[in-house]
Amino acid sequence: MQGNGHGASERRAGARHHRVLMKGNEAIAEAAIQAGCDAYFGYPITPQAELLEWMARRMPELGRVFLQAESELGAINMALGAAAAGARVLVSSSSPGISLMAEAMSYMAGQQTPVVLVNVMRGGPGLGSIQPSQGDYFQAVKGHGHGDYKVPVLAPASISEAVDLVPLAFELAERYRTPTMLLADGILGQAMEPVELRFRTPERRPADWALTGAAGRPPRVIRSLDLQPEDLERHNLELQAKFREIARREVRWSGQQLGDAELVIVAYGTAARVARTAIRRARASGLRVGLFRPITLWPFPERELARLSARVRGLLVVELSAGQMVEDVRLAVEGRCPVAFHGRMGGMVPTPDEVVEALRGLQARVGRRPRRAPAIPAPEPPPLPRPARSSEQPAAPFEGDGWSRLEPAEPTPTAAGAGRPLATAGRHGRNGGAR
Amino acid sequence: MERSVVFAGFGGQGLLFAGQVLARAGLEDGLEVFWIPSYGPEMRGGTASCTVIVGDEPIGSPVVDRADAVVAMNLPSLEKWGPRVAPGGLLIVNASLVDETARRLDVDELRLACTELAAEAGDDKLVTVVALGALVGRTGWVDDEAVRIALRDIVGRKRPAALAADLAAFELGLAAGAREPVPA
Amino acid sequence: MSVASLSERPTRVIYQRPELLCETSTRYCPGCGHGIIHRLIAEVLGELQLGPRTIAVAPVGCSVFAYDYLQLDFVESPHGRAPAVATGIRRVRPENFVLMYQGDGDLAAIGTAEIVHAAARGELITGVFVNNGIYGMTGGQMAPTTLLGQRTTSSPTGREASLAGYPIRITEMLAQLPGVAYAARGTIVDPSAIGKTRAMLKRACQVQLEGGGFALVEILSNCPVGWGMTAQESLEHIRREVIPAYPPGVIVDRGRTATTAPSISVEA
Amino acid sequence: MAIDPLASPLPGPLPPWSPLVIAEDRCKGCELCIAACPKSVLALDAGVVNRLGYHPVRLLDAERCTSCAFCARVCPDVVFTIYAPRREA
Repeated sequence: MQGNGHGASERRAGARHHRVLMKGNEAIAEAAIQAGCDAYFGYPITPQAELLEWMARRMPELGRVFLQAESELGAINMALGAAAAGARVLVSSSSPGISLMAEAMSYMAGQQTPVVLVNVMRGGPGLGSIQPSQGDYFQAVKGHGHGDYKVPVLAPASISEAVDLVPLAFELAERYRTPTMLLADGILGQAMEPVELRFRTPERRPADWALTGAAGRPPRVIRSLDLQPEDLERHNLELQAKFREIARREVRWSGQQLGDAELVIVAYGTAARVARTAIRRARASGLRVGLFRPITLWPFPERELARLSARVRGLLVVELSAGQMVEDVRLAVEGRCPVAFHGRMGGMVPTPDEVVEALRGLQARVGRRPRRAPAIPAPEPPPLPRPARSSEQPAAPFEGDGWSRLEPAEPTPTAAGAGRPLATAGRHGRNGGAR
Repeated sequence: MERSVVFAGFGGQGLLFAGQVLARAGLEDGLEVFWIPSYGPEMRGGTASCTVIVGDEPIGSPVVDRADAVVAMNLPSLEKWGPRVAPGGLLIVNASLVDETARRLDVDELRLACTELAAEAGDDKLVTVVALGALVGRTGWVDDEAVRIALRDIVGRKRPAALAADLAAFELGLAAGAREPVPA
Repeated sequence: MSVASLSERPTRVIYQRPELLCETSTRYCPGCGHGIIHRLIAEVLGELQLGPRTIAVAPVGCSVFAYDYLQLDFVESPHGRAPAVATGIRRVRPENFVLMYQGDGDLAAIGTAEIVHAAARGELITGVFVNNGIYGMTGGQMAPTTLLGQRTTSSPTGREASLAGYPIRITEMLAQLPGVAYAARGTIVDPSAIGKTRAMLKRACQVQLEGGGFALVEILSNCPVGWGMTAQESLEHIRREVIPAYPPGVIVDRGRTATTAPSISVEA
Repeated sequence: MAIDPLASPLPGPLPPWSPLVIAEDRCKGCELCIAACPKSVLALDAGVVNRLGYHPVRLLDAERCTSCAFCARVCPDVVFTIYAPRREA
């Protein structure tokens, strides 16, 4: 045994059964299967095709429904029908395909049909590129189709977190009878990372609204049309009350190194990972930087961000876009501190060095002047809103350091078979700068 | 601590495969790993690459702006990735196809006749497995036994007849990586 | 509600409102064929005792309100997507009977992809396709099935092939597909034609029950208001102008298509 | 709700027997039944405006109605309930 001595093989024995290497698209698909997905409908598009392919192989094996539709329009409307009939349904696509699904998303929001939709985002607008992007933030959180509605949007930053968020997406969809989105990007779809084979199957709640045939009960109608404005307004008020309830109960986010942070990067998904590396480099050069990572993009963690903004010098929003989430950040911050932005578009990904540079720019802008008195009180945050069920992870505290809200706040390097210290030099002790 | 390597070359040189073996070995070793291919039409020919990051904590940026190591299996890859090796990093060049050098004094450039070594192992197509061996031999980022386990797992399951040559190619690369003197 | 007026002796009922049809008046215009077609559906489903098993898909258009008139479980579909919605239901509820109701704009314009592929897959769905050659709900615009020369609010001087192309005989097109077990065209022009259409609808339902494949009945219907005619004139127009362009009859009756799609059962 | 012809008759004097019961308030006066009637015994009642605002259809002569139900088959609004002719009953 060279290099790593006895420990590596022991860890190996322990790790082998728990973690497997999975491609993001495939891990999301398998997580959906394990979450009890009854039916999947899709249409090929890069960079999510492996999700469709995984379902094509696995769903029939399990006696469940897989159908490649004639278009994204077909896929999402098949999902609408299957969900209306009480099935747990997954649909996936990438940006241009999601645009085609916008109509049905609006219908399903109005009809209150629970479907989980995965968007593995790619560069736009138009046919754009097939490289990763976060250019669909507006589309996801501000509505896809027409009308007054929101849908929960979950944004994983790693494949293992995506695996955790898939069952949560089904839960939210069914608990609130709403379409729910999982917003990933080309990197998360195409990359492979270790995934713990520890999936979760949400409980089935009785669907006393689902269409099963009007046998022994009055007929049920699932619809969004209401030509009487009074009636439609009433329906809208009910929907809005539901959206407020979701906003109150389902906010999720994660923080890293916020305790002493003067500057904080706000980023989600892949951008948050770039930020993490940038923070490491920035801290090495003396900048005190932390990370605030929304996991739910809607509902957006605006109160938490507002509290944070009252005690830091400035925020830097990093996105794979021209600046979309930054608008929600500015709305939440309400001018309490400067908000800078760095983004790349069209399939380009910001590099950690670019982000460090942007941090330096922000530092120069906010200077050394003392932090003015917070516009809102309480730098010590009141208890954060928690998810509805205790089986779920509580919202992350400020000082949490994990990627996922399901990870411990301070992961210990030796925990769970992960993280032996990495060899910092080559076998001959001369790699990595020894020249 | 994170370490990143880019495998780059022609489609068909087994770049994605070598990256997967490294990632799988890192997993065997209980490390955090991240593997991402260049994806899209190019995967069906032309240039291809994949990036592997191994680390002892959750992997941060999936985009490597400075690679700790680059495996350049053809000239375009050397031209593209040579300048992006981090100072002090490792550059493995497939000398069977590439005569040029990176012309960098601040990296450890290891030139390997991958085709010849692969042929010696029994299959001259296993060029990137040779390079993977050299990478592991040179850096020790993952345990070499973990790589053997990964090869047995991945190759042994899908095409067991090829396993012996893969293991042999890896051993030749491993030895070469450990043996070649590191320039001062 | 009227009560049967009985005299000396009880009398046998020859005709009465089918149970699956609601008592409420429809919002359709006087003389509109949708009312006749709804009634035929209610009669046939009642006769086959399919009411409690049926999940129906309502389209966009005048007949979007079908769920107000038929005592069935209903889901409302986006415009043109009824065949996809019905497919989703079909695949997760094999034990149910799936009925789909579409107009010509819905089926033959905006929803051509969905209908073609549902038919190609041989989905066990029974489709009712109401062809009145016009977009009625939006005010009488030209539809894909509008006849050449026919005036509509968006073809004010009559449909011209050079500008708007030719009417689509989509049922004949669909009948080419091996997944289609049954395709027929009926009309509502007189009691005898209505009787034939009813028989077609019944056959289209039985095809689904037998696992035969996709079944579609096109019904040449009217739009008196949109056409600017009395109800009676509109039927005369169908006889004189529409029927020659869209000949009624059974277009294909394969009984059973080669394959039928697999599906699963979902608890709810 | 279905009509049960065997139900007890309403109290009071019985109306004259008719093979045709017209749900007057459903009628939209489209006249399709009038055109379809082989015996020409149907007509709109211009003296009445029903709940929907139309002149509803009337049976002019119960004796000449043959219960052929053509009116019911063409009616888009399920206005008619048809009983067998008296001699058949």
